[in-house]
Order: sequence, then C-alpha cells, then structure tokens
Amino acid sequence: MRKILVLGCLLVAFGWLPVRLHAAVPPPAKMPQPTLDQRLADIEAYINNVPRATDGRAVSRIAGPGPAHNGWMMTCSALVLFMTLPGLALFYGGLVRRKNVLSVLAQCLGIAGVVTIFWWLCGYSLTFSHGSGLLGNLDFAFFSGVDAAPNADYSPWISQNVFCMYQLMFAIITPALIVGAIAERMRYPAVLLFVVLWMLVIYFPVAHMVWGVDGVLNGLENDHARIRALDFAGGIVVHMTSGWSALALCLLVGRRLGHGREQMPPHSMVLCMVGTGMLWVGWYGFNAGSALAADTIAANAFVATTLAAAVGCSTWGLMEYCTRGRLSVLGLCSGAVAGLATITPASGFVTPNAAVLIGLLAGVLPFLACNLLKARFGYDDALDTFGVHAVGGTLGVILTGLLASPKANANLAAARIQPLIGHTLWLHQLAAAAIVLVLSVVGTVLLAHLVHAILRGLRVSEEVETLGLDLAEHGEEGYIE
Amino acid sequence: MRKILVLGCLLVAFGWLPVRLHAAVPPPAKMPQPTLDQRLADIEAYINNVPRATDGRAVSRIAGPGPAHNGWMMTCSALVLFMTLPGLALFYGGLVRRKNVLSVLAQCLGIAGVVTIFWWLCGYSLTFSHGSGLLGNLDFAFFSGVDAAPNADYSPWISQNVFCMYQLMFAIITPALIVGAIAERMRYPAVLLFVVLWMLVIYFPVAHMVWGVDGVLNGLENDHARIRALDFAGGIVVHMTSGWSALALCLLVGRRLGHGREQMPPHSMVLCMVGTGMLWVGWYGFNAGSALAADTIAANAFVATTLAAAVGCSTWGLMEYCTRGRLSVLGLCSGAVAGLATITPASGFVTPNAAVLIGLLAGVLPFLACNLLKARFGYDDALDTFGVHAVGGTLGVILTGLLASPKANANLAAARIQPLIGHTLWLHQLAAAAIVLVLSVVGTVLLAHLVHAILRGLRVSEEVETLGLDLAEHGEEGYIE
Amino acid sequence: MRKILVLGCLLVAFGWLPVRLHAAVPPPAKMPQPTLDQRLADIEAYINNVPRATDGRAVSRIAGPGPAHNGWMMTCSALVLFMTLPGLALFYGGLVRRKNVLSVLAQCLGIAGVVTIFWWLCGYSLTFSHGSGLLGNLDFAFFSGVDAAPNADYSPWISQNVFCMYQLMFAIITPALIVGAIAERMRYPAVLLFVVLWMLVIYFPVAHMVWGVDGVLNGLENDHARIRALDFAGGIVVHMTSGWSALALCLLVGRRLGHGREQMPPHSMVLCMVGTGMLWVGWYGFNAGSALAADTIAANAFVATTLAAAVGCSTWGLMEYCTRGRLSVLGLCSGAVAGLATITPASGFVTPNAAVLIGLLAGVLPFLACNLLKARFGYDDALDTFGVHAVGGTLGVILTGLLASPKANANLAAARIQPLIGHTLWLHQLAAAAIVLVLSVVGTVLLAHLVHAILRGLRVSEEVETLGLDLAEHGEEGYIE
Amino acid sequence: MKLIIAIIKPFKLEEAKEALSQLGIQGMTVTEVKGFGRQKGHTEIYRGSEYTVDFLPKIKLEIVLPDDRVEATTAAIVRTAKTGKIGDGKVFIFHVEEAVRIRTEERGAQAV
Amino acid sequence: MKLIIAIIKPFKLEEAKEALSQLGIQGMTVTEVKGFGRQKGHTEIYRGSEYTVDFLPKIKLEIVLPDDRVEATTAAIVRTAKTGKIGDGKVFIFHVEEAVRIRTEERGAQAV
Amino acid sequence: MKLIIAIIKPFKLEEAKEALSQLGIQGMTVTEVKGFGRQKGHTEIYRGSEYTVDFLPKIKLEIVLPDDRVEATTAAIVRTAKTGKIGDGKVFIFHVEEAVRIRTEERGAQAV
Ligand SMILES: Nc1ncnc2c1ncn2[C@@H]1O[C@H](COP(=O)(O)OP(=O)(O)O)[C@@H](O)[C@H]1O
Ligand SMILES: Nc1ncnc2c1ncn2[C@@H]1O[C@H](COP(=O)(O)OP(=O)(O)O)[C@@H](O)[C@H]1O
Ligand SMILES: Nc1ncnc2c1ncn2[C@@H]1O[C@H](COP(=O)(O)OP(=O)(O)O)[C@@H](O)[C@H]1O
Repeated sequence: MRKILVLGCLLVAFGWLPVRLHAAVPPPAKMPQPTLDQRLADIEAYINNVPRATDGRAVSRIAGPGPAHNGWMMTCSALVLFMTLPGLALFYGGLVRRKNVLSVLAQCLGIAGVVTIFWWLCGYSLTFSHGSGLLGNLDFAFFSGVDAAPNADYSPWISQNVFCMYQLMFAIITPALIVGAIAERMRYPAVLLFVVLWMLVIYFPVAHMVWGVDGVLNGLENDHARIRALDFAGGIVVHMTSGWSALALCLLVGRRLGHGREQMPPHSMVLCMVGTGMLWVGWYGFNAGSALAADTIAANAFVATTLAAAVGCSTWGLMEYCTRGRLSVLGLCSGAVAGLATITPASGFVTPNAAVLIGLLAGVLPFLACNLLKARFGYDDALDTFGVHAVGGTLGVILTGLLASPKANANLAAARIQPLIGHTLWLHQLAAAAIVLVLSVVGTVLLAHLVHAILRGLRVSEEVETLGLDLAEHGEEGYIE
Repeated sequence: MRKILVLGCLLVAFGWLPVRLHAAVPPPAKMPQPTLDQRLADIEAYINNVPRATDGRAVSRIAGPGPAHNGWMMTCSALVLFMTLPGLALFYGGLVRRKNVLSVLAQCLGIAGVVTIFWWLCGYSLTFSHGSGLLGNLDFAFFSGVDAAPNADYSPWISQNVFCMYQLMFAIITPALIVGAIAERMRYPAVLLFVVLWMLVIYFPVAHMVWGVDGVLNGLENDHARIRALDFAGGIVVHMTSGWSALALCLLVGRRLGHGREQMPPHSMVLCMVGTGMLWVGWYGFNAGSALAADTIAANAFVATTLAAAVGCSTWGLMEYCTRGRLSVLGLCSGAVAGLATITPASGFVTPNAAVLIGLLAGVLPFLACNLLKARFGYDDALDTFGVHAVGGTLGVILTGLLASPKANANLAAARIQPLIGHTLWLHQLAAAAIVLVLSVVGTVLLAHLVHAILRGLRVSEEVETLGLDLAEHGEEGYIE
Repeated sequence: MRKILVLGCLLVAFGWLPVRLHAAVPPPAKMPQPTLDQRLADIEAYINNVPRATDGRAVSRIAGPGPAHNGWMMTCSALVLFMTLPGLALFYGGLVRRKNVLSVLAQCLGIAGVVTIFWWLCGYSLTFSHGSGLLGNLDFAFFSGVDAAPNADYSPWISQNVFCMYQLMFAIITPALIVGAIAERMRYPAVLLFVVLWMLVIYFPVAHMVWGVDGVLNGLENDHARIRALDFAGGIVVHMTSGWSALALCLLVGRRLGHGREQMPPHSMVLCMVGTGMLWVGWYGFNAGSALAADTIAANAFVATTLAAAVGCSTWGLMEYCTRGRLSVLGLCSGAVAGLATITPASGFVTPNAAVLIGLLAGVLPFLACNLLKARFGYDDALDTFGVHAVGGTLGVILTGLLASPKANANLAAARIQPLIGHTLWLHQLAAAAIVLVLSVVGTVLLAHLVHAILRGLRVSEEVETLGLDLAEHGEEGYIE
Repeated sequence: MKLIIAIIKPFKLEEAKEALSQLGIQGMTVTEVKGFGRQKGHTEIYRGSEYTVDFLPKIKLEIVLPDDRVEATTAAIVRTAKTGKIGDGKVFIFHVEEAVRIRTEERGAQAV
Repeated sequence: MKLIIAIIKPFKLEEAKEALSQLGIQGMTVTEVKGFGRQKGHTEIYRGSEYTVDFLPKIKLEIVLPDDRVEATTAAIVRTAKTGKIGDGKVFIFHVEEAVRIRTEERGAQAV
Repeated sequence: MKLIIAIIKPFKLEEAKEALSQLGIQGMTVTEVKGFGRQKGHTEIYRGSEYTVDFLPKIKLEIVLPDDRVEATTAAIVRTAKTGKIGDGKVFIFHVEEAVRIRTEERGAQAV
C-alpha cells in the first residue's frame, strides 16, 4: 500500500513537468477599433452582465474581466470553500461521537486536497471544455489556457480562472457530503481513493452533462440538449449525486457496530450548529454566486435562498414541536440545511413566494425521510446525507420543474426553454434526475467494489471502530482534558 | 398550545396563496433615448454612487442595479447574517452555563426563522414602504414588487431585493441581542412569541421612523422629520431598542435561581471569543454596508468601525488591568463589542479621530455599567445586553450628535441637516433616544404581560432551570463525553 | 508597572487631541474639463485597473475610488482580520494545553488592539508615506489626510483609507504569528510591550523597505531600489519577519517547563482545524487582495493560493503517511498553512503550475523543519511558527526569484524588473531575505532584552506556568464543566 | 478513622460544602460521577433515533475523618442534600486503616 | 453490606448495566477513570513529538449491596465485562459499615 | 490486600507513576477529582461578578496491592508527590476483602 503511494507521490511530483504548453491561440481576425458608441455599449454590457457590444465586431477596450463581477465571484469562491472548511467539517464533526471527530475533519481536508489536484490535472477540463455531450476533453488539463480572460461560454465578465476556482469549490464539497453517510467506520485511504474515482466516473461527467455548454442535459444553454433540464446551483450535480451515492455506499459499507442498540448521540451539537451557520452563510456564495455575476439573477437567488432556509428551519422545528412537544437544535439545523439543499436547483429560477413553498416542503419531506424512512429500512446513513441531500435535492429538482418562472429569471424566456416552462419542464427534470440517480447508484456500487478489491476492504476493523478512528487511523485525539 | 401551533402552521402554509399580484406599475411617461453624454454620465453616477443622470430625463441603458454596489451589499448581507449565525450565538452561548448552551443557539436559530417569515409577510413593507411617519403600509407585503430593480428611495444602485435582504439581517440580529438578558430561564415558546410581537410593535415602527424615507425621526433623508436624528447603522434602531427592552424584560422575568449566591461563570470563554471575532468581522457588513454602496462613505465607516473596536477592546482591558491587576479575555471581548455597538450610529458620520474618542468612551462607560451599575441594582442581565448594547448604543447616539461632521460624510452638508451639525444636533439625538427608550421599555412591559397571559408564564419551572434548558426544553445536550 | 500604564492610558487618551490638521493640499493647477473620449477612457481605466486617462490632463469625473475595487478590498480587509480573529487564535489556541488556551486568545485580541492604535498614531505613516528608502515620515500620523480618495502611489482605484485598513490587518497578523513560538510561558504585558516595540523597530521599517513606493528593497515599484526584490503578499514582510523573530524570541524566553519530558499534545485539534479552515479562506483576502484591486492579478493569485494550499496539505499528509503509516489532522492543517505561507510572496507572480511546485516543496521542507530540525536542536518553538512561517516564507521568497513570470503578471514586464526575471532575480531575493533575516533576529534580541529590563522578566513564574496562564494571568478558565 | 462517601445532587454541592466547613471539616475530595438508581433518566431524540439516558449527573464527596465526627457529618450532609425527591443520593461509611499527609508525613488523625 | 468496585472497559458498560438490572440491582454509581495496567496504551505523534499515552479510558462501577448478593453480582459483572483480552479489568470488594439514604434517612440494607 | 487511595497534585502524576512502576506496581486506576482543603483556591472575575473557586484540580490514584507492599508504595508516593507546599495531598489505606481479575477470573493477590 505504502509503496503504491510513494509511486503515486512521485507521479504527482513530476506530473507538473510534462505540462502542455498553452495552446497557441489562433490570431484573431483583424478587427476595427471600437466606436465611441461601442465603447460605451461595452461598459453598459458590463454593468448589465450581457455580452460585449464589440464581440466579433471590434476590438474591445475592456476585453478582460469586469472587476465587480470578478470580485464578487472571488468572494463567492471563498464562501463556498468556507462551507466545507470548516463549515461542513463542523456540521458533520459535531454529529459523530467524540472518538471519531477528527476522522471527519481529516476526510474533509483530504478531499479538499486531492480534489483540487485532480481538478488541476484533468477535472476542470473534463467538466468544462468542449467535448461530447457526456464529457469534456483535455484541452484545459493542467489549467492550460485557463487564465484571467473570460471564457465566453460561461460568463462574459468573469475571468476563466476565477470561474474555474469557483467550480472547484463545488467539486470539493460534493464528495465531502458523502462522508456523512459512512462516517465512523470507513478506512481513510478507502475514502480518498473512492472519492478520486467517484469524481472521475460520476462527478465530472454529470457536471458536464448538466452545466457544460454542450452537455446533453443542459436545458438552459445547450440548444441540442437531449433532455432540457434546469439546475441552477447544483440540485442534480451536487445534492443528488452525493446523496444517492451516499445511500448506496452506506449500504455497502454496512452499519456501525452497535447501530440500533447503542446510543450514538452527537458529541457536540454546538459544533454542529456552528457548522450550520457557516453553511447557511456560505450558501449565498453557492446559490447567488451561481449567477456567475453580481447581477439581478444573483439578487433573486439570494432572496430565494434566505427564504427557503428560514422556512425550512422553522418548518422542521414545528414538525418536531407538533409531534414531540419540543424542538431540538438538531432539528432547526437540519431544517435549515434541508431548505438550502432543496432551493439550490431552483434558487435562480423561482420567485420569493415559490421559495417559501419550497422551504415549507423541505421542512416536511426530508424530516419524514430522516425520521420514518430510515427507521423503517434500518440503513445506517449516519449523519443523514441521504435524508437531507438526496431527498431534498431530488425534491428541489422536481419543484424547479413546476415553479421555474421567467419572472424570476429572464433567461428562461429564451426560445430553447421557454415553451417548456409551466408545461413539461418537470418531466425533463424528472428524466434528468432519474438518469443521474441511476448513474450515481450504479457507479457507486461498482467503484466501491473496485476500491474494496484494491485496498482489501472498505471498513476499519472492529477493534479500530471500538477504539475510535481518531486514535487508530490518525494517532490523535480530538480533545485532551 | 400545540393546537394553536398546528393552526398557525396551516395559516403560514397557505399564507403564500393569497399573495398580492405585483401592483401594476403605471406605464412610464414616454421618455427619449439617452444621449452619449447622458449614457456616460449614468455610468459615472454608478461609479460615484449618485442618482442617474437620466433619471426623469431619458431611458437609462443601465436602469438596473450596479454590479459593484450590488455585489458588495450581498457580501454585507451575508456578513450581517454571520454576526448572528453563528457569531452572536457563540458569543452568548459561550457565556452561559454548559447546561443551557443549546437553548441560546435554539433561540438564535428560531429567531432567524420567524423573523424572516414575518419580514416576508409584512415586516419589510411596514418598515420601508411609504406610509405615515410612524409606520409603512402593506404595499410590499409578501415582497410584492420587491425585485432586483433599485428602489430609488434608498439607493440608486442596489437592487431593492438586496436592500430588503440586507435589512432583514438587521431585523434578525436585533431581537437576538435581547436573548442575552433573559438567558438560562425563559421558556422557548415565550421567547419566540415575544420576539414576533416585539418586532411588530417596536422594531418595525422604530426602524420606519428612523430609517424610513418618510420617518418622523429620519433627519438625514426626510425634509419633514419632526426630530432630525441621525443613526447611521442602528444605534437607535438596533442597540437601543434591544438593549432597553432587554433591561425591562430581564426585570420582569426575574433573576436566575441562585443568582448572586451561586457561581455562574461562562462555560466556554473560547466560544465567546470566537463569537467576538465573528461579530467584529461581520460588523464591517453592518456598518460599512450601511452606506448601501461600496462608496466613500462605506470606506469611512470601515475605518471608524475598526478604530472604535480596537480602542474599545484596549480600553476595557486597561480598565481591568488598572483596577484588578490583570485583564481577562471576557474584558477584551466585551470592550470590542462595546466599541462596535457605540460606533454603530456614528460610523458613517465621524472622522477617524472622533472614532478613537468614541472607542475610548465605549471602553469606559459600558465597563462601569457592567461592573458597578449591575452590582448596585442587582438586576440579572445575564450576559450584559443592557450594559453593553443599551449603554453603548445610547452613548453612541449622543456622541453622534456631538461629533458628526460633513468632513466625514458629504450628505451632512444637505440643507435639511447641515444647520444642526455642531449645534443642536445632539438635542435631536437625545430626543429621539428618549422616545425610543420609552417606547422600548413600555412596549416590552406590555408585551411581556401579554405573552405571560397567552402562554401562562414566561419562565421555566425551577426543576427545568436546575436541570438545564437544553435537556428539558430541547431534549439534547450540548456536549457528550 | 500599573502606574506606568495609568500614565500611558492618559497619554493615549489625550493623544488624539493635538491631532495634526489635515495638511492643506496645494490647490491643483487649473485643469480643463475632460472630453467624451477622456471620460470614457477613465471608466475603461477603472475596469482595467490602470491609471486614469485624465491623470494630469483633465479633471476626472470619477476622481474617487472605483466601487468594484473598493468593495473587494473592504471584503479582503475583513477576510484578513478574520484570519487573526478568530482564525489564528483558534489555530494556535487549539494547539496549546487546555490551561493556556485563553492566554493565546488574549494575546491575539490584545495585539489587534494595540497594533491598531499604533497604526493610527504613526504606523501607517511610517510605513506608507514618502520618506527615506528605509522608513516613511509622519505625514499620515493620526490618519491625517488619509481619506476616501485614492493614493495613486499604491492603487488608482481604491480609497487610501481602505488601503490603510487593509494594510492594518497585515500589521495585526504578523506579530500575532510570533505568539506561536513563545506560547504557554511569556508574560502578557511582556508580549504586548515586545509587540509594540517590534512593530516600531522591525515591522514598519521592513514593510516600508519592501512595499513602500520609495523602499530600498521594492523591486516592483521603485526605480531606485538598491535591491530589486519581489514580495507579493508578504513572504518577507510577514512570514520572514515574524518567523525569524519567533525563533530568536523562543530561544531567549527558553523552553517550557517539562519540555521534552512531559507530554504537551494539543488540547483541541478540533479548534486547530477550524482555525486552519478560517486561515485558508481568509488567505484569499491576503493574497488575492494584495493585487489591491479585483483585477486579473488578483484572479491569478487566487488560483496560485488554492493550488499551493491543497498541494501543501496533501504533500504533508503523504509525508506522514509514508514515514509513519498514518496521517494526522495536524499534519494536514500544517501542510495547508505551510503551502499558504510559502506561496504568499509568489502568489501574484507565478503561473498555476509553478504554484503546484511551490505547494509541493512547502509540504516537504517545513515538514522536515518541524520534524527533524526542531528535534535536532531542541529549541521549543511551541507551535512551530519558525518551522512553518520562517522556513515556508524564506523558501517562498527564493522560489519567487526562480519562478516569477510576466505570463502571470504583466507588471513584471516593466523595464525596472524585466531584465532580472529568469536571471538574477533570485539573488536579489536572497539578498533581501538575508537583510530582513538579520534585522529580525538582531532586532528581536535587542528588544527582548529591553523588555526584560523594563518589566523585570519576560517569563511567568514556575508556579504560574504550572497552574496555567489562563487562571494566573487572566483569572479565567477556558472551559468550565 | 472513617471514610464517608456521599453521592448527592450536583446543585447541592455548595450548600453541603458550607455546612461541612461550619462543622470544621477541613478537607474533602469531590468527583463528578453518573448515578443509576430509582430516579429515572430522560429521553433524548436525535433525528428520529430515541435515546434514554439512564445515568444522571451526581457528585461524589469523599471525606476522611475521626470516628467521633462521623455522626455529625453524616447528619449535616443528609440535612443539606435532602430535597425529599427521588434521587437525593446516599451516604456510605467505611473503615480507614491509615492516613498520611504527604506534605508533612504526619499519620493517623493528624493527617486528615 | 459490601461495596463492589469494578473497573471495566467503557464499551461494556451498557451490557453490564443490563445484567445488573436483571439481577435486581437498583443502584450504582459510575465514574470515568483512566487505567494503568498490563494493557499498553497507544502512541500519538504531534509534528515530530511522540507521546505515549499509558492511561487507557476505563469505567469504574461502585455498587453497595447486601452481603448475600455479592457473589451473584460479581459473577454477572465478570461475565458481561469479559472479552478475554488483556485490560478487561478488576473487581474489588470492601466492607461497608453503614449506609444512609438521604431522601428517607433509612439506614443499612434498606438504604441501598 | 489493601487499597491505597492517594490524592496528589496533577503535575506530579507522571513522576509518581514512574516510581510505582519501578517498585513493580503493575496496575492502578486514576481519576480526575477536585480537592477542598487547607490550600486555598483562586478568585475569578467575570464582568464584575467575583467567583472564588474553592476546589482545586487533584488526581486520585487507587492501587490495590498485597499487604506487604503497602509501606514501600506509600513511601514512594509520598516521596514523589511531595513539594512541601500546602495542598500536596493525602494517602489513605483500606482493607480489601477480595479481588477478581475479570479476564482470567483469578482471585485474591493473584488478581492485582
Ligand atoms: N446500591 C448503590 N450503590 C452505589 N450507588 C448507589 C446505589 N444506589 C444508589 N446509588 C447512587 O445514589 C443515587 C441516587 O439513588 P436513587 O435510587 O436514584 O434515589 P434515592 O437515593 O432517592 O433512592 C444514584 O444515582 C446512584 O448514584
Ligand atoms: N492493582 C490495581 N489497583 C487498581 N486498579 C488496577 C490494578 N491493576 C489493574 N487495575 C485496573 O484494571 C485495569 C485493567 O488491568 P490490566 O492489567 O490492563 O489488565 P487485566 O485486568 O486484564 O490484567 C487497569 O487499566 C486499571 O484501571
Ligand atoms: N479529610 C479529607 N478527606 C478527603 N480528602 C481530603 C481530606 N483532606 C484533604 N483532602 C484532599 O487532599 C487535598 C490536599 O489537602 P490540603 O488540606 O489542601 O493540603 P495538605 O494535604 O497539604 O494539608 C485536598 O485538596 C483534598 O482533595
């Protein structure tokens, strides 16, 4: 095992050497200087976040990124990283038992590390370069050609490398979400190897299909999409992939020792609540940032996100209060996160009132999933990744189909998507959801078996599980008196 | 009780249905296309954060929000939410006893939930729509007409819905501040019901009076204001309302069991300090954001905020060191927060040197209030909401009257306020402060009695108080070994 | 001692009185109104972050700051403060023993307080006003003339007071880094007095030399620099000064009681990891913000920062895994911070692939320093300030010399620096590093003796050290059961 | 010499300590323990999983003292720690063979 | 009356408690302790410094009960707490001179 | 067999443990406790409220061992734990009726 790693280490160490030279950009066809009107229109385009007036017509005097949009997107990128480090780490870390808290933190940090490396190696390229409708090519491998100039495919006014970083933060948090389902029992190397393979086989393709400008499921931007699905900030790409994979993986890994018999309450609801607050705050970067500009769509997404989080939080609390006579901090936190996960795909497409409705349902369905479904079927989704993210995400994807409205987002008035709105859009959403669901579950099952074979086992020994992963796998304790 | 809630739940669930349609906006008078000069002037206006050159003269090509200001205000909104979740929750949570930490977190989360819902239902409208000088009307109920276009009453270059979200974050933290005074003993449902009523009866009206464009106390923007008070970021609206209400409420709720006899030291000064750091950082959103643009006034407010916080922190520490020979982390944290609360109303109106003076006084007066006043009168303001926020806020409001200067804020050169500066402004400040003080105290007394009557008691039983609110009211423990 | 303080207190209290009036600015030479083309070019300059077209030619209609750059820099300032409060406080606080956690937090808060006050008194002026190549003058003392207008020396589009605040946050975190080396044993007043003197004698001069527009080591902006060094975000100014001073100071203060014999594991790796996450997120403000605008250089720095952090994190983990068979959360955190510290001076000057290489080396060399060097020489650098910041910072400074490239930063194509790139730049870097290293070590030795003499001792008594600094020096406990 | 071990409710500690001080008891050792007895624990629910916490927080006092002070001390503890509600706790008495004060190496009744 | 002190592995607590409940044991007091014995601790490394943690977490049970129940109780503890691996712990038995229930002031066997 | 209970200052634990190991003591149980005695606690102030913390952190050692090793062991503890300052702690000795090693079910002196 260690030898493999030393080898891998060397490979990575020298991986940067055979870097592709920046592809020589074809010299632009000679273009005229802009007129005063064109120069003005360019600036207005920047303020309105629409393509440059000079595009293809004249040389732009402001060909680079627009500072307001770029600054906002760097802020959003930092916010989305903040969701994982330390947001999600705390949210999950607080929910496990004291003896396993560091293992969760190590998983989050490790995932941030390896996903970033693979994003640089090939991930960004596979996801966002042109390729087939299913996967990109390797044009952007090693961030070749990914510099501060905008990539017009995705946004006229933000630097492509900022876009690349922003999307990286999504690529980090998505597999980190899976950790919640298999917490307290999976071997650390198995987690990391699984994540790397999962990114290659599931995340990069799905993200390309849904968000790639030529993706087969990209209803918003691809005229040739087979299925015209909408996913504003990652209901399909983030929450469904991770949530459904989490379910499959936790079934394969099996239940924790003593599950259902012993008590495994969260060792620190305080940490869990701190994490929730950070997730909520960071989620503004996630959802409003998905407008890829500080524009009116971002503003709308900000509102929808706030309302769904607050309504989800209150509704889950109310459900608890009505069924049990008291409401818990875990309930309020779960409701807020469920609200946020559910609004994610819809946030840029729905009006505030629709967001309230979505928040309301997010407080009910995931509540039932966590409380009834799990009890009924007895799977050990330790920290409810499935109950919150898969159920919430899937619900949000379908509701987006029902509630998306051009009132909230003028892009929905485009010819390629407008006829579906308020009509059969929900069927497209359902189809996309089903495809990704199947892909996630099947892919996870195969990869888990592969990892099992390579590392001889996914799970720590009983002894290690009893002692705690912190001491056994990391040689550390979370707290010392 | 529970039945009432189920009912309330249904009401909320269907509340979104009878939503007002967006009021049909009167068709704008036919206006000419802008000239080149007007187009340029519009863009310059955006950069300088002044009204559009085309306003009323031509159709603007950039009629929407300006991305820099909008992006900054979304960032500020997230920062202000961060102050409550998890900032204030940690600051207060660390100061209570271990057995009550979750009750504080639950109160902060619960308040975030219900205040958001009421803000959407009617709060934003009552506060910021036109109405009488005392309260707005219901034009914006259910965020009707509150979209990404700017509302020229408040800011020419940020989306109204972003403004609405930004103000929501203030509406969340204000009642959450009150929690500090009645921590460890008030019933959870009583807290939430009190907060809802308090928002309706005290916060929305006061915020309208002080910040509403037609508010009777809005000296900065309302030519017809009866009292020409200044409150940049909420000394009156946030700190005075919450602080004085907190005093009244903690007197009505009574002292904690064992208060004055038993030791009730903070269970985690570490959490408290973490919360302080988050409050300080988030306060930049609060104060600099109150410029409602990324302009020069925001820049000035940023400086004033920093200086007052640092000087307040150092002064409080020095006071401790001089009186007791050593200085505590709680002292440094309290001083920073006192500095921040005191500079709040002044932050956009004073020069850096004045901010240093304000920070100095903020380290002295609240120090004395917490150390002498409380001991003298024996009220149990558990976490010093009164000592820090009411004393600091009131002090800041008066100092604003004495120190505001057009050097720091060009808007003070406006005819409606300029003659008062350096003259009788402090009397206006005093008058506004007195009115709000009386309103807060009287309102709180009435509402507390009302809540007492509805819920049959404000306070948990002795048994619950002894066992701890976490276990009794929420069925959870903050930490499990 | 206390008397001195009361005196000092009075001095500070009245220090604001004899404030210099704003130096009467010489009336600008009468300039023409701008043409349409000039007005347009000004706006384009804002978007491209280059000097105004009207500069010296006409009156600019947008003479103030540009909102996008200003908003971004206020965000970055808040992020950098967040790195110290609470980021670094938690990172360090988690690593000490339970009985000393508050002493670390008190040091961070206290430093934030006094450094801000000295920054206002004279620090900003000594660092960033014109003066000799070694130190600025007192023109900006008491922030005199430091208002919202840009200071063209540093950035055409951000307010000078925002620049001043941004740089303050660097001035706060730098001495706070030193705390890590002398944690758990130095007297609180000695820490603060040392820091104040250290700022005056080491930080302000070094920052002026490297970053001051007329600094002798400022290779990027000063045509007359003796040594043409590059330091994008503080490899020399922040990490080398603090790291080497930390080594000297920890040698002078001596080892902790029981060091090498007793076990002193971190009392809370959870806090440490939370702090790491906050440092990473805040570091975007530190590095990308050092572009002093939301421009393409900021975008590049964002990418380099991310890659180096992730690669450093993974590499350190891998080193641990390969040498010991398991990897720790402390290792992952250390690697991330080492990656961040090492990329700091290079972040705005290198391509992504170079950043990966830098991250790789940052995971190796500081790892060896912390694991072998410290064991070999037996100094008690309690929390590895030297191992991570001095080693990482120095490494980064040299690597900047080898890897800086005009591809990453067009400013490097300027005549004053271009000939050195890829040639002898590394020698300049080495020379600057050596000078600052010597200055830091020698200065620290002298100052430590001075502080020792003034306060009669740097170190707490054995009794206090055994009992813990929290109780003895601050009269508080970090946690109460 | 005897050892008195008393298990009491946590919030009664201060009161008991005061009473013992007034009796002239100069030393005791206190431990946080969890008690299991007739008094029933509470139920906690975490997202659908229900937990019964059987063990309640209690305080254990250990006091070594001369034989003749046992009765008065026991009575003082019982008096101050009693709430009359289930779960008030117990007092147990043991024989101590020897006691040594580490600081002075005194032995026996001198040492306590 | 006797006092049984048992040192067991933490994860055996639930099982032991159940067995004792079935025997009709109505009360016990539980303390988290650290044990030092034949079972060796683990090593932790923090940035190059190696620490051996000799003390392992254990649970201490204290049960006062009438003489005639001592054997059965000891047997139940041994049965449930045994894993057969080193570090399973010990049971020690002491003589108790007196017991008082604070709530009722009952004494002796009644009190336990 | 005897049980030695020693209350010592926390930072003396390592030293005492080493000394006992050298004497051939194979096992002991350690508990974090709070002590109240002649040594006075410290005062803490939180925003104007003053608190006296009477209870000081101490370590309790419990060692069961054959009668003939009691003296040497007590001496070793006293030697290593003594600082000569107030608050050094106490050693108490009790009679143990029986001991069982759970793993092997050995009894008596074998078991300790
Ligand atoms: N037989 C026993 N041995 C040791 N400790 C006991 C015993 N019985 C009770 N205790 C301790 O006394 C506490 C109170 O006992 P409980 O049965 O709940 O109430 P009461 O003392 O009022 O009958 C328990 O929580 C436990 O710590
Ligand atoms: N002589 C002793 N006195 C008190 N406690 C002991 C003694 N010997 C062992 N213990 C306790 O019993 C636990 C288990 O003992 P150990 O020697 O590790 O294994 P085993 O009981 O299987 O021989 C120890 O961790 C310690 O807490
Ligand atoms: N009578 C007693 N019974 C039980 N524990 C005691 C008794 N007297 C002292 N102790 C314990 O011994 C510790 C040290 O005692 P103290 O009176 O402070 O100092 P010294 O042992 O030097 O006289 C106390 O903190 C307490 O834990």
